[in-house]
Amino acid sequence: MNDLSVPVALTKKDFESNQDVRWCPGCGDYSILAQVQKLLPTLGIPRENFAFISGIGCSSRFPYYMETYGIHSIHGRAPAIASGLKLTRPELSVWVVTGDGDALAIGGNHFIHAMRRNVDLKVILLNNRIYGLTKGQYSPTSEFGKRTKSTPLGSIDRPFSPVSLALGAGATFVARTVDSDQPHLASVLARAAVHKGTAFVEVLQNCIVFNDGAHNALTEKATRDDARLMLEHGKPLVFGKNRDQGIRLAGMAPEVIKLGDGAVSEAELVVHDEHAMHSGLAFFLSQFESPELPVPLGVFRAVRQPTCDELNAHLHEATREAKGRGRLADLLHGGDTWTIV
Amino acid sequence: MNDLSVPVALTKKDFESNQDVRWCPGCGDYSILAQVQKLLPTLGIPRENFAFISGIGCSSRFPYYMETYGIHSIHGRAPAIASGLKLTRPELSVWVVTGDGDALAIGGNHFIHAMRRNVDLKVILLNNRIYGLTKGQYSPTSEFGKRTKSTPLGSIDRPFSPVSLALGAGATFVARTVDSDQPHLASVLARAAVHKGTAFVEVLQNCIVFNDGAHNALTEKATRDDARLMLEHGKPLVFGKNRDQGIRLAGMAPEVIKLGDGAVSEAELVVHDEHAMHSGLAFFLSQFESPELPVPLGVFRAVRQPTCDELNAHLHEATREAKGRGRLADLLHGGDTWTIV
Amino acid sequence: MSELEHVFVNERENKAVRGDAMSGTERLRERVVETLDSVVIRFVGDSGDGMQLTGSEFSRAVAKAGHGFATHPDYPSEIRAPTGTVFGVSGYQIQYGAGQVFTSGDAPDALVAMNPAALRTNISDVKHGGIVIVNVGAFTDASLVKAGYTSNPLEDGSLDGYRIFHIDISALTAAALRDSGLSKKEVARCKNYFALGLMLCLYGRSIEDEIDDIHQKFAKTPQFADANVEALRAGFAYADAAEIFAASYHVREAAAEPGVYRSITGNHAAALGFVAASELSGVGLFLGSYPITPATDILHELSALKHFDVTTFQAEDEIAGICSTIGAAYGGALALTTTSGPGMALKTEALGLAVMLELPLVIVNVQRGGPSTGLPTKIEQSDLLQAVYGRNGECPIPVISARSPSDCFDCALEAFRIAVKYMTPVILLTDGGIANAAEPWRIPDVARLPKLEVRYRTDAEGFQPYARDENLARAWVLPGTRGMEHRVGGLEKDFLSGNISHDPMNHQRMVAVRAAKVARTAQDIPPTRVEGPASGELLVVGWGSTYGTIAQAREIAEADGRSVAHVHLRHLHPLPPDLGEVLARYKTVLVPELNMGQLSKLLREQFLRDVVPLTKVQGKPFKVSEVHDRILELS
Amino acid sequence: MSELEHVFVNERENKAVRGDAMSGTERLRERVVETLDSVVIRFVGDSGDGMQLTGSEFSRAVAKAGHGFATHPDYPSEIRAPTGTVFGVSGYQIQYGAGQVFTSGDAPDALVAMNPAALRTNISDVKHGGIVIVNVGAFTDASLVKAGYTSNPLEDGSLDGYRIFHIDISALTAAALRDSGLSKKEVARCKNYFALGLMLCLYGRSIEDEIDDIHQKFAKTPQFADANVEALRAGFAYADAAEIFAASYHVREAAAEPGVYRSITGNHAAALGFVAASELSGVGLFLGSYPITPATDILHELSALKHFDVTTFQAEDEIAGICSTIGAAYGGALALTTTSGPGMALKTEALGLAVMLELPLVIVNVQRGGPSTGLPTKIEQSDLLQAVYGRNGECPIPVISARSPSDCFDCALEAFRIAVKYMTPVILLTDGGIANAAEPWRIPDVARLPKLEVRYRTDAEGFQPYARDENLARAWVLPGTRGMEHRVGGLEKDFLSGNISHDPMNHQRMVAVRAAKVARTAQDIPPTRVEGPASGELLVVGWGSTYGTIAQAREIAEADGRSVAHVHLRHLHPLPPDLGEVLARYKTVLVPELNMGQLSKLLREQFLRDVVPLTKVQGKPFKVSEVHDRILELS
Ligand SMILES: Cc1ncc(C[n+]2csc(CCOP(=O)(O)OP(=O)(O)O)c2C)c(N)n1
Ligand SMILES: Cc1ncc(C[n+]2csc(CCOP(=O)(O)OP(=O)(O)O)c2C)c(N)n1
Ligand code: SF4
Ligand code: SF4
Ligand SMILES: [Mg+2]
Ligand SMILES: [Mg+2]
Repeated sequence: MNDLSVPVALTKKDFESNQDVRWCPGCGDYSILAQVQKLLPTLGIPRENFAFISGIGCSSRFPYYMETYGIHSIHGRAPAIASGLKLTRPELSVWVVTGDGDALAIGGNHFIHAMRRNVDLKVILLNNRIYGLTKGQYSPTSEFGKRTKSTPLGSIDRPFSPVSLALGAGATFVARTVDSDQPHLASVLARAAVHKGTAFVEVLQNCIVFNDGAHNALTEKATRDDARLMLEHGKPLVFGKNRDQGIRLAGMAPEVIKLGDGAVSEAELVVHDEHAMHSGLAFFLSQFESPELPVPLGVFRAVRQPTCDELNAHLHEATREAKGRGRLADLLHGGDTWTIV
Repeated sequence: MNDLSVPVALTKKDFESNQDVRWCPGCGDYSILAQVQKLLPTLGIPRENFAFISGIGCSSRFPYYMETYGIHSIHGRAPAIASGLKLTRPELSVWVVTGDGDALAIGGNHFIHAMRRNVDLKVILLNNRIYGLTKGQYSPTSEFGKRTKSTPLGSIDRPFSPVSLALGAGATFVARTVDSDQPHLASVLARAAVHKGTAFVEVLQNCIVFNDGAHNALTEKATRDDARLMLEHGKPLVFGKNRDQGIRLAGMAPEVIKLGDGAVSEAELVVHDEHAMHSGLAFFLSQFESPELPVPLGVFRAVRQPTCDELNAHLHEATREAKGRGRLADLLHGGDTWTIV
Repeated sequence: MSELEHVFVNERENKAVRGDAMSGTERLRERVVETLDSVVIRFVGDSGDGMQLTGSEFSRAVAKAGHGFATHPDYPSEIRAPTGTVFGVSGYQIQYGAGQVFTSGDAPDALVAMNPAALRTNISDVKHGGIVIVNVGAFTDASLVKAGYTSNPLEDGSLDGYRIFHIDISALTAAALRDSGLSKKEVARCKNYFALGLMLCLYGRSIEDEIDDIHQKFAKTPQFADANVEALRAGFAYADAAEIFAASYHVREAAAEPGVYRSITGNHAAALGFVAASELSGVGLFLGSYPITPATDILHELSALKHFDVTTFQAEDEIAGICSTIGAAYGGALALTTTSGPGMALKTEALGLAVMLELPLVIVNVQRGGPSTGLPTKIEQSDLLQAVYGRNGECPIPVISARSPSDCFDCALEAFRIAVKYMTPVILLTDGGIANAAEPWRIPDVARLPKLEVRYRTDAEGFQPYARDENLARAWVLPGTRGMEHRVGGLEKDFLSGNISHDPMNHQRMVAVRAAKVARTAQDIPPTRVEGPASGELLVVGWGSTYGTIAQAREIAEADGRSVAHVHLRHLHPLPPDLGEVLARYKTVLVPELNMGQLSKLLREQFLRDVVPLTKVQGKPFKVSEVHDRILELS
Repeated sequence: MSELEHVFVNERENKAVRGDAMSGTERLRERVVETLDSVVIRFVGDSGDGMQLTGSEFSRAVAKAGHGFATHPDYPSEIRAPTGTVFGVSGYQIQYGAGQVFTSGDAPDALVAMNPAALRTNISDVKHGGIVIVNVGAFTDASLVKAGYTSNPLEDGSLDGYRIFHIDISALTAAALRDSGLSKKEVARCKNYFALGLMLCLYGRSIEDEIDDIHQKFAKTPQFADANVEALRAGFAYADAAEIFAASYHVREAAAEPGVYRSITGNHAAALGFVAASELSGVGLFLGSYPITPATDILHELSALKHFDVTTFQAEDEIAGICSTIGAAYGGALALTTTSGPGMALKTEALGLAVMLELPLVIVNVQRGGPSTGLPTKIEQSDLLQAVYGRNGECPIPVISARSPSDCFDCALEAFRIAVKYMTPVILLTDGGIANAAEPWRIPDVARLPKLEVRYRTDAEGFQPYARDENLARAWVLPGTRGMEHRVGGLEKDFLSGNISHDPMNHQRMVAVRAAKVARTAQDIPPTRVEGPASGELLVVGWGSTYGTIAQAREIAEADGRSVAHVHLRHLHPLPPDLGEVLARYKTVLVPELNMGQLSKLLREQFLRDVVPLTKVQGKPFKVSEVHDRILELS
């Protein structure tokens, strides 16, 4: 047996389980797995203190590939399971890996309530805008009009913006990134990892089989600089190949303006503020949709608020301080009693 | 038998069923019922074309008191049932009456998906910030720290803003009103009634038994003018007893400023726009919470977008035009066939 | 003049002396005292009349005198129905007597009716010749109409056959409190204490204890304390002095087992049992639950116990309730979820997951009237087959049930014992009857409670997540334990490693071993206890809250010389190993259930043995007479 | 030299002539043609190898020749497992023959294995002495390792006992397409057509039809069409010319009933059945569903039919799936929801509501391996007790099941017939086996289909929402009908008005009438059809997809002179009224099920009759031999 008392420096390999990875070759999930496996050893947390909880879907196979504790649970319920685990064991680092169907179709309720409660969970949503595992039905993030197996004539549902929904539910940390931009993905995951509270990351992920190229505009060299807006805290909203476009407010609506030529100055642009307590700005950004507006990537919001698990622990402490540690015999004898001799 | 071919001018009485109303005396639900019963006869819709669908809760008893078609269904599922009904019978006027527990706890998922899909439903949420029917547990809209039967030591959950959640889910019509302000209630309900698409109205409602006075600041003469912000389309955000305060943008955050004295002009204030396609403004407003900011009442957002039922009907028509009305025999003989003689 | 008419006259005459009676202190020592073995009293009134309080205070008083008792509260599903309506009537029935009292009684010996609606909806239950005390002050024309009376029952002779006492409790209370300084409305609220005082006197109990209690209860509002005490005294004094009462009653006392007692409801007992499980095992309790009648009180009780190692999580729905519980179980907690029928339906998918994960979990279903929303505040036992069979796939789960309010304590411990020992979810069935009904409970000595041993595996050597011990249980490993990182999930898994396996024979083996494990829990079931003869004519087999009724019916029949035995099952799945053999010893097997015959189905299927079902789905418990009648027919 | 060794030698020698064989046009007319009654062929390869296509195209070819057939596709739950792994193997088995073919066959007479993983996972199923055609081009060292082979099975003698044919399909296809201009990868994708051509030749079928079909299928990409045709031809020519094949095979044809046929899977047939119900009744079909394997194809099929009166609603979850369906039923649609096990679990609360509302609704559960997520792509019949009992409260629902792919069409109609006639939800059970398996289906004449009469009540006179007709069904009233505005709900309701009622006797009456209504559906069940002797030694009782297996096993046993009969149940709840009497006519009752004995439990309970269960939970159908063996033991 190993001597378990000595802490070991961990590497990516330590987080790779012995299970064959069973995603389709070329699936965007691989790179996300790799980034997470790279990130964890850097967090200073013993490996045994990680738990990965997922639902059902291609994305939800994630825990099997992580050499950590984990549950591949049932469809949509991972946030609820993770909440119970985290409340029971606040010292664990609990991650939820989910898909657009798992989190936003069947799991929508648990998703919004996790955001609301601010349980200290890291929620990574692999958004391929399709149901992968069931072989290609449209999902709540599929584009309007999309033709899929279950909408051969085009879908008539308007998609959710997962970021908007999370903000509407009161999320304290919300970010978006893409599978193929590894450095960005890594940095956003790292930010989520250190956030105290529910940290929600939407990863735009390519399903090569059923929805190939769904995020191409954002990932292809030719188009991406005009199609995406890289959020930086404290910086004005500037984008474009030559960083020559910006976002200005017209009333409360966004307006794309050309920069340079001295016509408009950067000072007129909206400045990003991750830490704004009022989530109006974050939501404003979350409504940007291509092609009219560039799609923001990065951290929309990151504010520190007491987490559900902290508050729960605090409530226990405070009550014990006030009442003393409960004693079973006293409890059983509580209320009115009488004695028969 | 009556001659049913002649349309009759309807009155409030026509919408009162013969069932005893079984809410607690003094419950805020009464006034909402009365306003709805007053409104319906003015809409020019035959009585038999109304259907009221509810879940479970005090609020969900609503359909029993309406002399219309209706279902008192199961907890949280009314939006799903109503969606199925409306898609089947687009000519009906379908209303959902729900509570903060029914819509936002167990029914959260159906709620957000109804908003997303924009089915032509009127969704009236009677928000008393408590579970009434089960006798007083905290709900997803109960204040942080609230002591209830299930949180005797104070709740540690942060509440939803139903308006924010609806907007986050993509609602096209969102409004808020209070049970005790009958004219305002009436006008907001009337607006919802004529909106095509999912119309969501949060009615702040007093539960006299388990959460009495929860909305007092907004309803009591002494405090209400400073505590609430009456939204008017195209008008600047002004409030206060003497209409001497306004809301200005500081970055993207709201700032309360004193008006008058010529110091600040109304021109600097944020102007309300119900019809803004970008829902940033509406969301910004939905985040206002007392006591820091006045609570907005009125219509946050009202934009016309194709409804799910319209699109569904359109899809059917278009397909029939393209392919001709389907014939069963053809369908059965579709695909590869062979004949044995 | 018949005896009844005599009473009427007395009463009418008595109206004149009301005012006096109030101040009367001299006791009618010459009044007859009837001695009874037991008595059934029902308090009924408007929801706002405080009848639940009156009833439970009365219970407390008789309990402290050493009586056995059983209660049945019956309140409307409306929160606060409009006053005076029949659907707003709230009732509380108690039976107390010498020695063990099994049920709250078939029919009241005495009814206290605070208004016309209460009288109308309850009078037909009262025993022929029973006492009916009516608050005539509430019998206004308007309230009679509201109650649906077309003529005044106090005057139209429709109450002939009962011993009616007309007492203007409203006015008498008002008179007593005329100097209290309270508003009219506040005064009106005190009339339940008047009624309580009256009944305590009539049934030979003192009011000193109750006065102390009032002072405690209303410590923060002394003016209400004083008023209620005043009302209580006035009621007592009235009964003591009034000539209308020809007799007062003494119910025999019988020495119960020595010990410290308290009155307890099923939900409360369950909550205490779960805390006990936590304290005895040294493992934190986690409750993930969504409120639902009649289960919510367990959540209420536990949420106040944050000075214990008890975490409560009010989830967004029942699915999140059980799922958070699964997460907690994975984390090493004693994990619990509580619900009732419709909520149970929602939990079934997650129950399947719990079976696959083989984690310990307790699911309490406080059954109510079904199907669907059904009769939410009423008693029924119709979720048994759902508990045993209601999941997709071959998905066995042990099912146990509690027979009485205090038995909920023992069953809570038993449920966790099975769950932890066999690493399995366990379903505990109670019902709306015992959940809210109270009975005296001898508080157990903590030191004598059964130990609950929880062992987490910490040795990583040779660890296989699904390797099993001699009970076929896999090991419980806490996340955070170094060297045993592993994944579990809802897909079929390898027999040892727990990794996903689609292997055909492995699936067959896993289905078999899950079934064998649940079957093996039967090894701990003690030999079936038979009350009555060990063989003979008739065996009555029951489960759950019908225990008291069947036991009493059997005792009566046996006293009449009938050969009838009774087996009451705690373990419903698997059934006790010796049950088939027990059944075989009787000619006829009668199975009373508050459903359409669900246990009957299980017995027929398992033992290929015909049984006689006795079923009832009326939102009410069996009457002793209903079971007794059937026993007589069959024995 | 043994016969097998002879084959090996032939094969090894043959390697040299590969290049030539490609161009060979002269036929080996002297080859032996063996004539068979039926044959079982299995195609196996990597998920990306197109084996499902190869298999279904082969089926089509034999179907058109008038053969009866049955198929069994078996694919991994992974979408696209890494190439070459054992868990990425996809297979398709067909049995075809003269006359009706009941099952896809126990063991293949011939296996086509496209890579080592496919060979490894399938070889043990092949009949002793069976044909095994191996694509040796895929047997690289790396792929052998990936498949978990430690030595090359083609060389280590482990395949002795089979007739092995080494053919480098990869290389032969590449050679054939060397001028196609396609990339290597694209060329590789054509090798399934090579295999198809080869097998068509070997089994005496022409390829003309297939060529037409390829041109149609790939109309948009003519270069692929050409390449596939080329590969097909090459495969055919190879088989035609190669000396390795000592024989080719002729499977006897038998005239089936005259008519127009198509090949159909269970999911497809169900979808057509539901559309037929809609067209026959003139009422729109509404499907509210959430995707889940293996039920999703019904949604896929129906969502393309917007030119019919068919609305599909992909709901946010299964609960919304059934709830939208309830709304649609209330609105007057033929309302349908489709799912599989875990989704069924989620629907149970809403099913209770549907029972209370007494609205017509059809719920399809395409069963899969359980419990929990279980084995999602595998066959099982373990949701029967859930269907019958799995709800809170007394909540009866008729349950029927389909016995074969094409029977799903008839059952779809039958389900709606019951639903509409009795105003009740109806559960239709199929399973992952028949859902995806194909068989020939004689397309029914629309004019001869049973009428489905839907009557909405329009007469307001004397209307009572819960008044019942002679079948105990209440009236179906469309919202929008003047004068009958009314409310329904999940609380117990008054026997006539449907208003909320807490009345005890009313509840008893409503529970009874709901049960009586479901029981009454049995009045339409035709007399139980017995295949085989009307009484005697052994009766086999089955339900669902085991039909073909049991029927064939029985026929074989009967041909051997055994006294054995077969009853296959469509109606599972209630059971046929005459079933008890039928069971009584046989000494032994055998009940084969793909679960742990669920129908056995129902029969034991209902008829107090011992039965012999034959159970299997391996994610696979019974083999005919498994049932046959048991029949022999018992008859
Ligand atoms: C209760 C239940 N309903 C439905 C399913 C079928 N199902 C499995 S995964 C899935 C959707 C997955 O979509 P997503 O979450 O986007 O994951 P992806 O495969 O795209 O990564 C569905 C519908 C299920 N397993 N369980
Ligand atoms: C499946 C299910 N779970 C729980 C309940 C119990 N229940 C009924 S109403 C309710 C909450 C109602 O709260 P809300 O929607 O706010 O309505 P209110 O009574 O406050 O108007 C709950 C938890 C139920 N009936 N069904
Ligand atoms: S189906 Fe799509 S999401 Fe799933 S593994 Fe394949 S590529 Fe990835
Ligand atoms: S409990 Fe509250 S919400 Fe319910 S009826 Fe009474 S006052 Fe209204
Ligand atoms: Mg997806
Ligand atoms: Mg509420």
